[in-house]
Amino acid sequence: MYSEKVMDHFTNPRNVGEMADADGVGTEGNPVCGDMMKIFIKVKDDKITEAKFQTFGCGAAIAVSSIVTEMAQGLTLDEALKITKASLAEALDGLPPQKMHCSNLGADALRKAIEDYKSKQGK
Amino acid sequence: MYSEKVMDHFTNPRNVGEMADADGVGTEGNPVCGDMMKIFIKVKDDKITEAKFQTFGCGAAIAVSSIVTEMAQGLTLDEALKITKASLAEALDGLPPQKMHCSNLGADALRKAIEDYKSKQGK
Amino acid sequence: MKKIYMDHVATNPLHPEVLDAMMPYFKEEYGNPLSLYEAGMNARNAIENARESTASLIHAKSREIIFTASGAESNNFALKGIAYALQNKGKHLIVSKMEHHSVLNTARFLEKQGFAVTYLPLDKYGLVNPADVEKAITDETILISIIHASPEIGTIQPINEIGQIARGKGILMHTDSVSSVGNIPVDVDSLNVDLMSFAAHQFYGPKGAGALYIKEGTRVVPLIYGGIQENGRRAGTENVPAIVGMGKAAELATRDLQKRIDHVKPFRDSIIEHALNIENLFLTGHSEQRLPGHASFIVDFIEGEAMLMLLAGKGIACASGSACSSRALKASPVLISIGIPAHQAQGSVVFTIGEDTSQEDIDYFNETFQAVIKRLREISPFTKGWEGTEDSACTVKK
Amino acid sequence: MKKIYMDHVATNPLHPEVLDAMMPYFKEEYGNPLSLYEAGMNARNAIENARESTASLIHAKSREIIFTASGAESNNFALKGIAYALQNKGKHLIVSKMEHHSVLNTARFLEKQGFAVTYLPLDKYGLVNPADVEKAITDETILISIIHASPEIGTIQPINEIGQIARGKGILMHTDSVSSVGNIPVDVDSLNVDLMSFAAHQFYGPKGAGALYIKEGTRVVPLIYGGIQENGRRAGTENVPAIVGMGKAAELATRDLQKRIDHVKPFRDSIIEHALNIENLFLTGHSEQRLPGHASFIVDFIEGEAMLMLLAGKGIACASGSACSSRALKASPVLISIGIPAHQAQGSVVFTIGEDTSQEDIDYFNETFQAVIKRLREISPFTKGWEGTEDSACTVKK
Ligand SMILES: Cc1ncc(COP(=O)(O)O)c(C=O)c1O
Ligand SMILES: Cc1ncc(COP(=O)(O)O)c(C=O)c1O
Repeated sequence: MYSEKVMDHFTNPRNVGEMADADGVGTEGNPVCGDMMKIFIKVKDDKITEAKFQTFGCGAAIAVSSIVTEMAQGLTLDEALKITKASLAEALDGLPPQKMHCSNLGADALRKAIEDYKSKQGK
Repeated sequence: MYSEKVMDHFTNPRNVGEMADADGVGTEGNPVCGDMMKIFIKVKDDKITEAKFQTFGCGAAIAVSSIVTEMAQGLTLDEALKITKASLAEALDGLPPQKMHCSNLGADALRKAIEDYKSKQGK
Repeated sequence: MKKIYMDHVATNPLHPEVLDAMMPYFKEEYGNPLSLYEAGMNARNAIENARESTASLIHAKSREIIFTASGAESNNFALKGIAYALQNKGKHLIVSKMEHHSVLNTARFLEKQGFAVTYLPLDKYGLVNPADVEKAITDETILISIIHASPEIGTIQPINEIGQIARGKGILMHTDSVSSVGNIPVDVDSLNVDLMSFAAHQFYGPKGAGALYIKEGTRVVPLIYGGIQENGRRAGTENVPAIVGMGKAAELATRDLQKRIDHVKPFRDSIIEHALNIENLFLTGHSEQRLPGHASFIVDFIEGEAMLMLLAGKGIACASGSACSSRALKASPVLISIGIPAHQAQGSVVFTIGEDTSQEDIDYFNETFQAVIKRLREISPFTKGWEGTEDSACTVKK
Repeated sequence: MKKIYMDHVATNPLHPEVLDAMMPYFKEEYGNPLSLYEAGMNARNAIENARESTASLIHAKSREIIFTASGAESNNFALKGIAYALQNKGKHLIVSKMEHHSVLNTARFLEKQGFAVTYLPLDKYGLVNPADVEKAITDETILISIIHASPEIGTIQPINEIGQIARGKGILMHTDSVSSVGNIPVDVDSLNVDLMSFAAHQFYGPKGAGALYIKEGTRVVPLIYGGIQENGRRAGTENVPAIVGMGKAAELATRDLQKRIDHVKPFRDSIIEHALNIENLFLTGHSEQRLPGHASFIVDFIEGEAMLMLLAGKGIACASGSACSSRALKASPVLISIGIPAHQAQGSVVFTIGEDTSQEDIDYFNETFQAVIKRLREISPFTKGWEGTEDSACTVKK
């Protein structure tokens, strides 16, 4: 059902955990619906230097969280905002159709984390 | 489905054929219904000395015809009239339920042959 | 004793390659195809491969194939599924008098639920006249269901023409192709049908596996509700080995179809030619438009079940449409519908051959059939005519 | 890698003796059971022997058993068969909120056809209250259908009590015993039921074989119309190997039932005992009135499909009632009906064991389950409570 890449990111998720001193935090989803994703970022010079996540959700949700944090690191905020559901699915070598939309909250959570950072900066 | 006895009488029917000089002939059934039986008897001193048959019908009908002619030979007319569907089925070690009534015309055909003989005798 | 199976239209032996393909799914691969673990996923892939092969056999798309457990289920599903889906559009169905019981009795059930059904007549060869179909159509008509080929008399209907009429009027068309798929080339598009029933055991696949072709975009109400198997259209834990077997059988049938036809057709012709030399015997059904492995006759003055039994005693397995050979004790309605009087219908006998049939079998059969007829005619009170036969309706004596 | 199958409630491996019993019917004995020749008659005898064994397993008479192709078919047959047979008497049915989709969705279909259906509530253990059944009965009620045991939470319903109420009021009672027959003692008489569905693949028999028990004298309208197979109540060329397999599986289940229960029950208890040592985890269903091989839990703060996938990675096959693990993307309605909030229902996980399960398997499982929970909780944003969880209804995002 899942690609090897999904299985890899699900069984060995990168960047797991809380970030006490995050510059931005974004939460998307709701456990009532089966998935909730929390993304923490550190930002320096408009670039994401570090990203971590905590996720409640299915295998796809965890893999998406893992890859979005991996992809975000090193990007400028503007570049990071261009990450989409589609680009995450592509980076994972595809997601099953029913997972495409319901567990693929990574881009939204990242966007919220960036917005959180920006609002804290008063930008 | 059929007992060995039925199969024996069906595959090796006794007393097959027309009897040109019969003392009595009885016909029962209708090819429209799938079975027609014609029984010929010779009678001497109120006893059936010979019985033959011609039958259009299924395996059961042919076996019943065969056994009824065999059983009738040597009986008095009164004894022969006591042959019933049940006694024929019993003599054949049983008949399948659906054949019990629809292809078991032997007793009726024999009765008609006896009646024919009697009416010819003016009795 | 020699054993010659000549009842291929009823059911068929399993092809050894089909059984081989099924075996792993009886053993290692027992997981639930809906599940997320490995054994389940293997089963699911196997089902989808089988769907692909099954679709190919009738030139359909694989998502147009719903697996069922039998031809009868497919027929019930098609008729009820369309009737309930379209009951607000209209409540009239058209079928023919050649339909299998699984269509006829479903039609009768629907009549009890308030639907109207027209039963189209047959000509003496068993053919439905497309003009009759056209005339029967009303504003209320939602489905036309005509059998593709008769298992009793072998006649193949002009489904493409009838389908064209249906399509022209925007009416859905179903065909019961249980006795044709795997035996003659079948293409859902050139037949112009929206639904088609067929069954694996008719082409050396397993019993317990059937399919309904449903043209993309056609809405049907499920017959068997439940889980989301078969895309929510037919519930029940999938019979994985049977489905895999159907797929394999379809693959073999696609590959070997012409070879199989070329194998049985000359044998069928030999049977017919030899039989027609016998007096007071005639072919039932159409002489050209018929299944390639199908020979069916009326033998006057003797009865079908007796023929069956004597032939069985000689190792030959076959069928009959006589009243006594049916458990319902009624002569085949198809024989009556093509105008054969009831007393003659009693002499019905049907021989259907397959890829296992040999020239030697046919030679033995031709000889034996003649001998059996001779023997039963010696016992029969009729020899030259049906003298004394009342032409009355016969009610079954109980 | 170790492979431990813990999804026995979904489907089961075929018992090798069952496969052995089936094999001849794939090979030599392919004849049509309705036919008069030898191969057909052997098949017919085999079917009747299987009917006898299948009847014995539930203490029924063999003529009360109709073979079908699945549990889902049996459920559809029971509900529609009684509804159409008794529609002139009344148009009200009673079911519970624990029913399998094959009952629930059939009930919904019948609602569209003008029937009324009452869906009885469950208590927190999943039990139906017989007093609720009594209250729901009206003059129009024609059928009560309550599942025997839940495949999701293992709870066994008080069918005998409910059956007694039904009988007292002269109302027919059906039970879906698909997950109980072969796993616990089942006796149609002491359960006071008139109809009962069950399936062979639940007790090491083949997929593609189910049965409906219909108490003598009960009139049902067929679901699959056609020929006179199954006494005219279920048409289609019989799936002889599957039926033979069901008979053999029933024979083994009758013989081994107590042994099987004694085998799985201590394992189940060990799973439950070990699991309950884990924090924020609780058992779903009843602790006593439950299937002997069934352990089901809610694990807080993590999601079911993720558990399934990680366990599958460790060779353990199991199930979940979470939204993400179902293709419908909805949390199990049964979990919701027993009062579990939707976010907790996401942490559902179900383990069902069988005669192939060993002590070693259980030890490995207990360890692995704990490790998997620990791992997923490390990833979860929740640790001590459901802070921030909106208690809103969740619509599937498309
Ligand atoms: C309680 C219950 N009813 C019905 C069914 C459907 O049975 P089947 O999958 O054989 O159609 C199942 C599925 O296993 C079940 O657990
Ligand atoms: C034309 C036709 N339709 C339907 C059926 C029923 O198919 P099954 O026996 O697979 O249910 C048959 C039986 O072989 C058939 O010949």
